[in-house]
Amino acid sequence: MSKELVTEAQSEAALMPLQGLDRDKLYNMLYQMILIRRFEEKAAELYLNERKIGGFCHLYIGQEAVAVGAMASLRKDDYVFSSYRDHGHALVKGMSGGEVMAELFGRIGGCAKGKGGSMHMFSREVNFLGGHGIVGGHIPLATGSAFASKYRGDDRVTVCFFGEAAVNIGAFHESLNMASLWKLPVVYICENNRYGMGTALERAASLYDLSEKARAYNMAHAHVDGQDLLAMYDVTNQAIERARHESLPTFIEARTYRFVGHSISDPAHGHYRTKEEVEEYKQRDPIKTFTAMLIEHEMINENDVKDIESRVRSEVDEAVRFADESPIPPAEELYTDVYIQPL
Amino acid sequence: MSKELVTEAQSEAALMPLQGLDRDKLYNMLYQMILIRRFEEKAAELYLNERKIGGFCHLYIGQEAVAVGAMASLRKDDYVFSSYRDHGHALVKGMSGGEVMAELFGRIGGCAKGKGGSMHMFSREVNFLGGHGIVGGHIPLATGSAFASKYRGDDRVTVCFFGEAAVNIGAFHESLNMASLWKLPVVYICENNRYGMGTALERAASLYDLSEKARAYNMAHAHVDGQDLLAMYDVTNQAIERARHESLPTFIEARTYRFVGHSISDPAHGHYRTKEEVEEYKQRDPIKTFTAMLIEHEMINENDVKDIESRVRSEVDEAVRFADESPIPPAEELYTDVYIQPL
Amino acid sequence: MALMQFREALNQAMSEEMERDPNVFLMGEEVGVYNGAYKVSKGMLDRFGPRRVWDTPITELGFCGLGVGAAMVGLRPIIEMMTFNFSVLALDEVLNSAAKMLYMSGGQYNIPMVIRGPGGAAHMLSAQHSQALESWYAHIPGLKVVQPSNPYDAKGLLKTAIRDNDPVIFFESEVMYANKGEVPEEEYLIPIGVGDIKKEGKDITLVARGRIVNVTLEAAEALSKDGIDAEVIDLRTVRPLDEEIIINSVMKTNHAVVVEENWQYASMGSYIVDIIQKRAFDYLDAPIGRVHTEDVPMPYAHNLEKLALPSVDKIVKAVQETLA
Amino acid sequence: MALMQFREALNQAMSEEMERDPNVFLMGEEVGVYNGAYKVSKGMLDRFGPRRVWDTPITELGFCGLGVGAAMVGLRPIIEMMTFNFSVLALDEVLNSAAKMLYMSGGQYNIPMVIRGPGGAAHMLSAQHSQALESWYAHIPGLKVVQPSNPYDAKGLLKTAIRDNDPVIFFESEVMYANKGEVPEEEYLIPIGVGDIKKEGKDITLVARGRIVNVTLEAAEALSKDGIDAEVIDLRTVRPLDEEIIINSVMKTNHAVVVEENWQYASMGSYIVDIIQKRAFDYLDAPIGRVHTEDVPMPYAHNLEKLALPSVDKIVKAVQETLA
Ligand SMILES: Cc1ncc(C[n+]2csc(CCOP(=O)(O)OP(=O)(O)O)c2C)c(N)n1
Ligand SMILES: Cc1ncc(C[n+]2csc(CCOP(=O)(O)OP(=O)(O)O)c2C)c(N)n1
Ligand SMILES: [Mg+2]
Ligand SMILES: [Mg+2]
Repeated sequence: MSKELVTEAQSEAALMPLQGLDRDKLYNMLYQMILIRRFEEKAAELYLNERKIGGFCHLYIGQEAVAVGAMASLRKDDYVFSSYRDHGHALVKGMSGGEVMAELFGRIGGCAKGKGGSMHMFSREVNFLGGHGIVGGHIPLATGSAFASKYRGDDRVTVCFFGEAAVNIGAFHESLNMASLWKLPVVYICENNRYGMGTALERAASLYDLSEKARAYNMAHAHVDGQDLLAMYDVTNQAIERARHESLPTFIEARTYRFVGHSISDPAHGHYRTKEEVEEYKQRDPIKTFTAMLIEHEMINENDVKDIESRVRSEVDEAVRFADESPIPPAEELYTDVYIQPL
Repeated sequence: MSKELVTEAQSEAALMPLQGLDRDKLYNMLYQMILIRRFEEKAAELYLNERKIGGFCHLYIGQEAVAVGAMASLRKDDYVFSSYRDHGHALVKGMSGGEVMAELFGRIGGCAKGKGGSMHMFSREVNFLGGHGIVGGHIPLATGSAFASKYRGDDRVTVCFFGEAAVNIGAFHESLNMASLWKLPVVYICENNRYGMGTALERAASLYDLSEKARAYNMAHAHVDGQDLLAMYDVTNQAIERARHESLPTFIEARTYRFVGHSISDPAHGHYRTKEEVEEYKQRDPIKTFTAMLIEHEMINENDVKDIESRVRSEVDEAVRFADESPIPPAEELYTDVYIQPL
Repeated sequence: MALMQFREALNQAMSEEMERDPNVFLMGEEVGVYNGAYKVSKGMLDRFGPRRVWDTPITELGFCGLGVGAAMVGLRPIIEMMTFNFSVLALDEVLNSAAKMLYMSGGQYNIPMVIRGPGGAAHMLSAQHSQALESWYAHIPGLKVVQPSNPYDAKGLLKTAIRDNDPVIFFESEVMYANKGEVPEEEYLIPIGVGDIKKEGKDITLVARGRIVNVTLEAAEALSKDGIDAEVIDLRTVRPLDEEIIINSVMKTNHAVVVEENWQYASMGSYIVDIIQKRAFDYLDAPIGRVHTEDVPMPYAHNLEKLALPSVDKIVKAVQETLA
Repeated sequence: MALMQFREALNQAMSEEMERDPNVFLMGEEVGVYNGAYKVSKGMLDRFGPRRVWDTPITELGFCGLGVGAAMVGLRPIIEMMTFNFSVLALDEVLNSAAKMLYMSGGQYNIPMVIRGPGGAAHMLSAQHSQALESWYAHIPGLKVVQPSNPYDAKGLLKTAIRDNDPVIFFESEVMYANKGEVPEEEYLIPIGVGDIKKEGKDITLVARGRIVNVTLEAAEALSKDGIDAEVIDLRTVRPLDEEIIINSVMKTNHAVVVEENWQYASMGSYIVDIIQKRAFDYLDAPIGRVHTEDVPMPYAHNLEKLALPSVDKIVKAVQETLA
């Protein structure tokens, strides 16, 4: 009936150290994780201290390995969808820090000309299809781009990220049924960070092993340690291959944790989770773990890490500079982009 | 993890002939099935030939054993919800043929004063909570009455009937999760008659053993031959007990078949199913099978059957007479019942 | 010219556009094997095959959202709602995805998609199956909303809608599907956003759309017997509203009645009244009249249903009051 | 009198009614452990326990429908929508179950239920999180729709809504939750369906509701410096509309501007215009003006967002045009 996805332990690649990935790839993955971390830290600072960013702003701190691992074998022409917690996915898909930061600032140089904001990053250039604010609302959309790939007979894959709380909503259910029924090339990645705002998974879902949900749709599935970059890479890579070559969907539950509050304005801990719990999870910081592993395998050394940090720092600084220099949208922009063929 | 409901083969009652039910009960069950059958046949006749009934009218012919078996151990104060295919459930829950027929006629003597029609039978008197026309729309409602029982600490049970096509819709998913999470005393009965209009189950659902869907919510479940009245009774009875005494939900897939078209105006067979298939299923007519079984066990004889038929005939005639004599709703009724506290 | 049913005109429009553009496909409940709940897509599965004509599970939110996603990457879905009553389940994807995608993405992702199906009452379908919901859709910037009244308009408008690069909501009517009308053999398109005067007149302007145009034309006929010469405007498009055609007419007739099968509060009809009083205030000799569905859920009983809906009598009465 | 925040007034209203009637309970996302996304229900879980205060999964359709079902059998749910943007997912249960149940059942099952939460824009929340959807709800017969503008009104109206035996949709506003106002110690109720004159005036009638009342009062203040004496009507209730209070005022002032944070097409504001022109046609000296949100999805950028929303400037300008 329902097929378990081959898991990392059994896969050939897994038997090789570091999934058989070369140094450049590994180095780049670390770079991407650190880029996300520092970008988000900067966003928080600019939001809280300088009020250059407004609205709801949901950070990806703590979950970096999920996006980086999942997208490592994606092509530029593959499609990616995310929720409102989308900065990390946008950067990894290939969007520049500048266009993302300028969007946060609400500037014309932002990827959406300042009209979308934190929750709605988009780039047609690199096929990042957003940035969506209604919980679960983008899951049917991702099913749709996968449908288009099947319809056209191209071999593009769609990857769709969402939180564990989205699993309870109708759109998830309806989408997974269609994807399995029609064999669509899509990888659903549920980022189970254990909480939807202040609600713990077990207070909202009647089943905790979320990957098991896929059985109800006869869909391949796996759960994976989302703090382990290479495991994340491996499992997703298999799912992507399955989608690309067999046109079959997969549901992956990535177990992760957000180190910060739900949005920038929310506290990191409170009634719903303790400070101790957060601290404990921080021990398994995906960046620290991966850095240590690469050093241990002598792929990089301390200097490389410093290098990365300084390259990241200039990239983030450059993003901020670009955003700062970008003008606010002119008033006419209010009325453009409502229709592509103006009325 | 997910618990299989004790099935009929293992239950003690099942080891007894006829589930240990006494003659009165069995006789009455047969009576109810025949009542539904004749009532529906009459409705079809009045719709097609006399045009006394209008709108969409969905008959329950072929599925009688599901409603009769499922409700046999329900109490009057238990709650029942149905879809638009609701005449049978309404009658079995205790509504009179007259008030149902008058409703079909759009008369003031109808259960809803002629305002609801075929798809919207209601009776506060016997706790029949409708008759709902949006596929899946009543599943959250039933979850709500079960919630109320839990909230109040009474021991009422809610039974909710819906078609197999409703299993794919979001409302189903969201409801089952809440019912399991909050341990609500509700029995969901999916009447799998293999088609939603002209769409076969396997063309709409990625999993065919629908009872397995319940695993995704960690809910007790069973599938049962819905053409076998006593099996239906047994499985549902266990679920009802579980709900009443342990405040736990159950999902039951009842495999059944409609002998007629989706609604009165639709053909019984066509592109989507063959005449032969329909004829084959008619061989396992639940009324014929159950009659034969009761005769074989010497619970009734041919004369009893004739008796039932003639009692049913007069009950149906009486219903038609009542409906015929009931006036159309006065024009003022247009504006009543919009608000209970008129504006 | 061929005489054909409304449903055939729609079928032709879809089929021609599917021949023309391989990115166009049809998806909805029962559109394929069953040939459509109302036979609008009859024969299309046979003609175009299962790659172009998709039967769906009953998951309006899901398949409507799927359509939006497919449109983001360049397909041109025609999503059939078996009836618009069920479209409410999908409204989030229309409001929050289809209508906003272009704006939220700063102009990057447009949604070339049509959502079509019947709206409004048929015969005794009762409260949940008789709703005319154009006003809700018309409320939303980013959408276009079209509502034809006859086979000719239906075909020309649907073809335009399918070629439109923005999301279009297309309202048909169960009770019009069998209506017949002349449709030319040669290809034609009717622009979105442009109304049509279905009957010229000088005494009063009647504004209507969809099925109600035909009721209004009947009323105009009845009024002409009393010597009242009504002009009947068929809006054809609900959003964007063709204000000019209305205002020009009212400047001539100095009177108006707006007719629609919607509830009265916050409806499209009330918006049309607003536009008229704003732009033609000095031309109005009397308050603008309205005829609409009564402010109640639709009752089942035939006599009550008739009372609930706009009718020739109600229109005639409203006109008489306006002209009194 | 105590000075308290809008959110505290709501909290008091709910708490008092929950003390009074054991059938009242609160359900929604984050209303319990998290104390409410906007802290409206702060302390209520502690006070009433988990039997009366329910945190839900993110399943708006499901828990809203659950509320309707519970109401059918006599409970009195207060369903919190974290924001009304998400209520669109639950609209089917509101439109097709809550609003129609009494009618479809021929008067047997009423739905004593309140659905409440914030609507409208806050600060830079962008297109999907800034929607003012009262017009959609107001369209539906069978619902009552309430929208208070200050803590005093909010408490009195919410208590009435909870005791009402029909479904009530109750619109709050994120940006008003911290607003402070006087609230009496003793119990009071404010009737649904009755508007309130927030400022008397003789030159023009300004009709508003909810947060926009405060913007309108500011505008009236500004206008008074130019010697224009505006009357400001706070509708308090959107449906049923208090027509009398509007008409009486317009008969006095002969001018009106309707202000709302809704898109212009098919909105409640257009309906109010319709009612005024219908009932006070001969009293009007000029077309009725409207101020509304621009016909665009809400942009994120602060400067654009400000341009999209009704503002003091826009109201002043509309008044000046109307009086010109
Ligand atoms: C339909 C809907 N309901 C409620 C919200 C408000 N909301 C935003 S994020 C969120 C929690 C989502 O949690 P999860 O899916 O686990 O994602 P995470 O934030 O943990 O990444 C909620 C309730 C929303 N955006 N959409
Ligand atoms: C949300 C929704 N979509 C579509 C319809 C139209 N419709 C009515 S019944 C039906 C088929 C339902 O099939 P199933 O659930 O299997 O029940 P059955 O009719 O077989 O008893 C459809 C598509 C509807 N009523 N509601
Ligand atoms: Mg989460
Ligand atoms: Mg079925």
